[in-house]
Amino acid sequence: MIILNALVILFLGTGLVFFLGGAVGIIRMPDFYSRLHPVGKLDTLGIMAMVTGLALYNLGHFSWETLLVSLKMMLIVFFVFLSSPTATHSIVDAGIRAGLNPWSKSRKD
Amino acid sequence: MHWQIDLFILTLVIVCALAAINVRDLLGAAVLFGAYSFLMCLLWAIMGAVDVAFTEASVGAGVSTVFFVAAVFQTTRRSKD
Amino acid sequence: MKRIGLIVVILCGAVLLYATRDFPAWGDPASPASTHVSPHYIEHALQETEVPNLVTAVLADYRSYDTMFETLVIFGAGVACFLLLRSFGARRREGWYVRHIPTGVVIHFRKRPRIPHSRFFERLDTEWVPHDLIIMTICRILLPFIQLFSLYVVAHGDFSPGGGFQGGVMFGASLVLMAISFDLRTALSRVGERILALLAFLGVVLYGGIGVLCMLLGGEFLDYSELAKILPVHAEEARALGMIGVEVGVGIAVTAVMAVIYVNIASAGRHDEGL
Amino acid sequence: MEQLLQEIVAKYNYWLYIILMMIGLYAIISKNNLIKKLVGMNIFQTAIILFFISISYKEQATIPIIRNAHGPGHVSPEAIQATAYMNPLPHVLMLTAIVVSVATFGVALAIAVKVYGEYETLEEDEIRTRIREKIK
Amino acid sequence: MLEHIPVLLILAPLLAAFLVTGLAWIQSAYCLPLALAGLLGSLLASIAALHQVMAQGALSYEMASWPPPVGIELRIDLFNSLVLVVVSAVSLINLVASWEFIKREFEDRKETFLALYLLFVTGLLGVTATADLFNLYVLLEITSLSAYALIAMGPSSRAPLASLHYVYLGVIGASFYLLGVGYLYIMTGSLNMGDIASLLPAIWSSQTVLVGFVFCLVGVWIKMAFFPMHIWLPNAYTYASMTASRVLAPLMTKVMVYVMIRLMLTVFGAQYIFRVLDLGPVIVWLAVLAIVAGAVMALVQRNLVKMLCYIIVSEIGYMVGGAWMGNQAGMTGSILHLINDALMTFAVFLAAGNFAFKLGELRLENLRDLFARMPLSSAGFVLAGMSIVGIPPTCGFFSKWYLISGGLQAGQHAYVAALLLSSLINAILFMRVVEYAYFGEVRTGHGHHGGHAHGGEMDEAPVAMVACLLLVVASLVLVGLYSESIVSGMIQPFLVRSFV
Amino acid sequence: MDPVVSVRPLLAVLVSLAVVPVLLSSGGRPNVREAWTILAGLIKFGLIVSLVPGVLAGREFSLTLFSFAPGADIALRVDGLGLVFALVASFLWMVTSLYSIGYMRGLAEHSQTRFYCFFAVALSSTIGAAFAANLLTLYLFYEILSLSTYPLVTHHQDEEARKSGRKYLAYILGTSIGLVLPAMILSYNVAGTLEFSQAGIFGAGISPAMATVLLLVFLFGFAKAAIVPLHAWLPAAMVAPTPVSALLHAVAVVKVGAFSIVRVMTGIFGFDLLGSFHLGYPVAIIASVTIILGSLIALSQDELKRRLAFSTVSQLSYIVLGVALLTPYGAMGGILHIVMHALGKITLFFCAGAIMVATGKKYISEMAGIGKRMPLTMGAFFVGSLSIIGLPPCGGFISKWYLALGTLQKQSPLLLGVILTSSFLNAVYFLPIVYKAFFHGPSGGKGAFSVTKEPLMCVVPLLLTAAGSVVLFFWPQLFIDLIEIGLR
Amino acid sequence: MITFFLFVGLFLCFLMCFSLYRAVVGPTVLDRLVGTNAIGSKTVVLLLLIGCIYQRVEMFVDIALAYALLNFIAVLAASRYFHKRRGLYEESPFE
Repeated sequence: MIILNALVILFLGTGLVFFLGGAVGIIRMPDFYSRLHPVGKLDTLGIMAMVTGLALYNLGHFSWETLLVSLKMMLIVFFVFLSSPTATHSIVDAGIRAGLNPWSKSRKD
Repeated sequence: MHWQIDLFILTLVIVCALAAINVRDLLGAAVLFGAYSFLMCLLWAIMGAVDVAFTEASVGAGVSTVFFVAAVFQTTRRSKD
Repeated sequence: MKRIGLIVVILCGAVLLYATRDFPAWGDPASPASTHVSPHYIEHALQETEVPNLVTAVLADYRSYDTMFETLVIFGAGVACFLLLRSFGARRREGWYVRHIPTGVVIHFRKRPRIPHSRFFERLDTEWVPHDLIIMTICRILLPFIQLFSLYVVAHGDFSPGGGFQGGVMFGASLVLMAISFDLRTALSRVGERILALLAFLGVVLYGGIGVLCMLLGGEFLDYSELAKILPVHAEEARALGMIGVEVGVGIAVTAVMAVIYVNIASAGRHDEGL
Repeated sequence: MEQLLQEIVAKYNYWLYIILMMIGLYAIISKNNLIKKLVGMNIFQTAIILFFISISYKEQATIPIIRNAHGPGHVSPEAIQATAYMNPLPHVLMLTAIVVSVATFGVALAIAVKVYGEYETLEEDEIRTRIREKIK
Repeated sequence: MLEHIPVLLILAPLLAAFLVTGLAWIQSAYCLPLALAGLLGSLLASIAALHQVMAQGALSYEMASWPPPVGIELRIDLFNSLVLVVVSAVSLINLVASWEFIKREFEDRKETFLALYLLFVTGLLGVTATADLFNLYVLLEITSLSAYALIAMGPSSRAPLASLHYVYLGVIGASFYLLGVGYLYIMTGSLNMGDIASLLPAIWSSQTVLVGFVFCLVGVWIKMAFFPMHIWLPNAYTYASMTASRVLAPLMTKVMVYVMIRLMLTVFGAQYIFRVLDLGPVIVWLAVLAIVAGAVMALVQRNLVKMLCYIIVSEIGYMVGGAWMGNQAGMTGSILHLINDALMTFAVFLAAGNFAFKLGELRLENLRDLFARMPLSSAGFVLAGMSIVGIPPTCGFFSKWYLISGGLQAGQHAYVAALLLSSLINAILFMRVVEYAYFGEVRTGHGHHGGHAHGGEMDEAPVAMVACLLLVVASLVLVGLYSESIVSGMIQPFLVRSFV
Repeated sequence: MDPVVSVRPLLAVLVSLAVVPVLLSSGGRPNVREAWTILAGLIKFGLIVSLVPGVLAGREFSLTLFSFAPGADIALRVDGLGLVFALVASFLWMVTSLYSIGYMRGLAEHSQTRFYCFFAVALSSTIGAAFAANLLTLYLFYEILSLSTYPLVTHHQDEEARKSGRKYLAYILGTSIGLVLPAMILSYNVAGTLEFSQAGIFGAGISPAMATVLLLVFLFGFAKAAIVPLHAWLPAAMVAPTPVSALLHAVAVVKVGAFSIVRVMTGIFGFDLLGSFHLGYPVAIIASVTIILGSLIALSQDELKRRLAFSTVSQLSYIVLGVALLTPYGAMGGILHIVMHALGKITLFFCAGAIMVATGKKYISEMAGIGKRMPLTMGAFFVGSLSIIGLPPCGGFISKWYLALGTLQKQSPLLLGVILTSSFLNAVYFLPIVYKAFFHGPSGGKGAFSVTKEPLMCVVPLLLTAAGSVVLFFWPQLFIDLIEIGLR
Repeated sequence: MITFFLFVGLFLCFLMCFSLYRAVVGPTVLDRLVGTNAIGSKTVVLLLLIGCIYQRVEMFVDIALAYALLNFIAVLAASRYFHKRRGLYEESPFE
């Protein structure tokens, strides 16, 4: 049980770190394209880690029902893995179509 | 029990609401309106109203914002206030 | 206007704050709201309806009459959007745009072109309509999942959060997603306007029909326990079944109406390629 | 002061809903843009929903779905305590209210699209000048 | 089937609305008969309900057979059975009268329009019949939603904007009402009107109840266009399609007045309102303001329909003032005027619709020589106008009698003065129209024998329109002459418990 | 008084209303239309005459049509006073119909069908007002009369007519809605009934101040009686065709106003109450002021119809004055004056109309010498003048005699003086017209009259009424009996 | 463990502030979109966390799943807007 809890805490911690990175990135990055990096990648990863952690925690009182719930959680991860990059892709596409130029060091905003 | 999260989210909701009505771009308002609805959904969930949260989730993420964007698409993004 | 607004708002706020002083504290289990009628729902709903989700039980049984009109509101919104925006007249157009899908080249014709009906060409209304393989593929993968899940939400509404409305909105959202990822015309060619209207009609008629059926069987309007007379179950289960039937009706209607509203707003009623 | 503070803490949900509602109301009344007003309208409605949901909340209670209703070890109907579950009634009411607000929102957007088709703008003052011009 | 009458009268138009949408795609020729059948069914059911109520007291219908505080109850007593009959009759007659309009204005979408119209009527009937505060809200929203769309479909280019303004205020109104219901719920835990009424006396002193009441009231006021909140009404009804404004103008505001009186008498009780709160004088002054302002604004209008709309605003003031007079005569007058005003407004809008059918826009200048062209419609218009002015034996006089009587009994002389002033202004308004319509310059000078040979050939509106108008006008006189039986047979027995 | 339920009063009211659709449908055929009008007039008069023996025998015909509130039904009741008024009005309607044919055809007026229809409606409501059993019914018919005469006043449809119509309605409707209606409701709230009764309805439940206010409000509220500050509509309404002025502004409209005041004073307040609160005298003073002022203004008018109008203003207040004396003779004189003045004044109006038709002249100054061309008309004019002045052998003498007796009974020399002064003024403004008409030649060459023939349809009625005026001097007994029954 | 979840939740809420900052401040609509997207992804996790706090996670997982499925529709719609409507004027909030 303790091991499981420790694992859960580890996962959640990892997820939080990812999210923190994402949050910092979204604040600090200079332009929209670069901000998409933390959102697109780190948040997805964060979701994966945290949901996995919670799924593990849920398995603590093992039964078919909890297993089902944990499976659903993993399904969430799966869908987020599908949808989040798509969303990111479409935003980037939109940025390009809209005529937003990427940031470069030479040009100061 | 978890009034901390509740209060936190409420504050965010208010900020979001203020931003949504003050932003000078209707598409931005639409997007912020989406964020507002996410936060609202969280709020319902925290207060134990799961069905309401579910409704808000499906409506806010699924259709409401999209209607908004579609309407903005058919009209204009410009807003003087 | 700004000043009037501010005055009104401050006045209203002051009145509301004034009234709040008499409220029972937040979350007080002994408040009148928690002790007068609601205990009946909490303590008897499972017994009387065999539905563990109290919200569904109250929504679809104790206050089913409300819910019928809630569906009607949605239905009315669909009808209203159709009535308001739908325009059957053809738009004046400047030339025809056709895209050759494999190359992505858009061809502009002055007069109406004669193009063989094939899946390599696609009619466009504006100069450029995104044709994004990634998005289309992902959506093609996700759509069945969303639809399946929404059916699950409708059906499982008795036991977990969800129900007809939520499921219906999700299904409707899946249609919207289809319209966004391809384009509106494609989506409409799959699920046409007529079908949507028929679905909306079917949904509300299912709800109303169950109610009337109960009435014909000798009970009050929407008294599902009367369904036990024609179903091989006892009265409580009949209530649960009635609720599911009703929820399905709500789901169908909501699905159709959400799609109708989106389609009409996104194309301003012209039903072209839309957003 | 102490008492006031306690009162504020005990009912902060109610206070904050008022703020939210006032934001919405202000937007409806004062904003110049027709769609902005709609946003305000939605905020206004959610504020009321928040109020109702706050009513339904109970300390030490869980979500209004009966635990272990079926299957092995299921709870006996007599054992269900009213205090153990949140009040489901406001949730039901608010489900309806949300539906109503979505429907109204949809219709209002449709009307706004029509208005735009008529005047090519969504700003009230501009529309007013257009109308005046048209009359002249 | 007799015990199902309360629900049948709501279901009839509802099912008709469903079937109309279904049929619209298959065989649109059946839509109108179906809609008419639905409305007729509802009319018959409401007459049956009225009959039953008069014979055996209030009907109660427990929806889904759950007893009232748990489930939803429909309750039909003397008061709302009367309103139900009026609502269903007006909507039926209007549909008959306006079909030509619908055909003209909504060629390819008339079935949809019909469905929305039926939904609107369903909502109104439901609002009137229900005994559950929240259910009332839901039905109110159905009504409003369909009203928004009906208004926005108007032929005028300003219709959508007017409708959108109505949306904003309507939503504020409905939300305020809902908020008030929430405040009552938080204090009592119930939504059933009767149940709340029995729980309230214990907490009369609570500020929350007071504020809840005020918010319910303000919400209803916004919906009924009580004076400072009336800004949506004139534009909305003027630019709406005539079919819509013909049914909206007489019914929407009146049903909201019904809701107000229902809240006052059934939910909160006259005791609370007039003894505990004593808000009466303040609100009567507001009503005075409404009456005067409505009348004065009507005076400056050059558009016939807009003028009528401001008259409605002023009439709302009559009813609110009468209801808040705090005595039986005032309340009787208010209720009687509710019925009468619905009929009067309906008649006058029917006539205006007939004019609009032939003339298009109804600016006062366009009305020249109308009498020669449309003698029957004009005659109907004049009679309806007489009723609004309050000339006996039309019904307007008799409700004014009670209102003034109530005002005098309560010592509200300002109200009486305002009422008389507005009657005079109404007289001026209608006389102005009559002058335009009947007594324009004689174009051909002297030398003509015979009656109405001037100003062109007779060009009357379609038969159905004129027949409906004449029917309603006849009912104005009949209701006026039989108002004693309405008052002593229905209104006073209903009020007898409230004003001891 | 034994009450008898009878539909005859209702029929008498409805006859002229029932003829309206017939008139409408015969719009294109003037002969048919006018035949119907006269037929209806005959039937109406016959019905009313048929009520006379019953009333003289002490019966009271009554009929309740609709009940509204206890004591305020819509009901008809025939008593002496009402019958007197109804007799006069219905008789004169017939005569006027005859006259209208001559007048309207003579001037080729437009919209004649409308004219006849509203005329019939107006007569219905006049009879209704005469037979009203209570104040509510009276008010009902009073209002219908106001509205139905509006189209008659505005008949010419030119700017002046519309203006006059506006003025007419503003005065009449304004006062009836603004003053009578609240006063009536207040009375009902105080007394609980509006049924006319000789003892009054208030009993002890009213304070002197309130009674005073109510009486004044009623007095001015029935603006058709043209009490002085509210008389301006009457001269303005003279733009109407002459038959309208004749019947409505000498008989129906103004007399309904005066009659309503009589009813209120006799039936609502009752002489006892008025006497005990000393309310008769102020009313008499107000009436006196109107009498004198009306006569004085009449003196200065050059247009014949306007002079007649102001004369009417003045004469109407005789009725009020008579009743306000609160003495049997005074009341008798006042009510008798309804009859006498009606016959006299209608003769005068007919004459004015006949002159208008024959010569197109409207102004007195143009009428010098006209008596030689139109001897019959001007002879009738002379008789009418005598009646108004109150000289024998004309009916006016009888009523003024009673009035004078009333003032003596009241021991009020001032009021007697008022009556005498006014009679003198009447003489001053009428007799010169007659004198000039017969004894002056047309002034200058341009005043030559183009038409010499007096239209038959105009002359016959005016001779009839003039003769009636003379007849009433010799046989006034029927009316005196009826009024005595009515006042008992 | 519940307390831990509570704090994790609070921390997530705290992180949400950053995303909200981006959503509120912009400067372009696309930035707002990014911020909203980030809020959405955190919401999914928070929903599950709340479920765990209530110890009824099986009731919340459906909501989270629905969220995960629907979250990107709005984003797709908004970016689709830019595909078809050119122009992207920058504006600063709160003026």
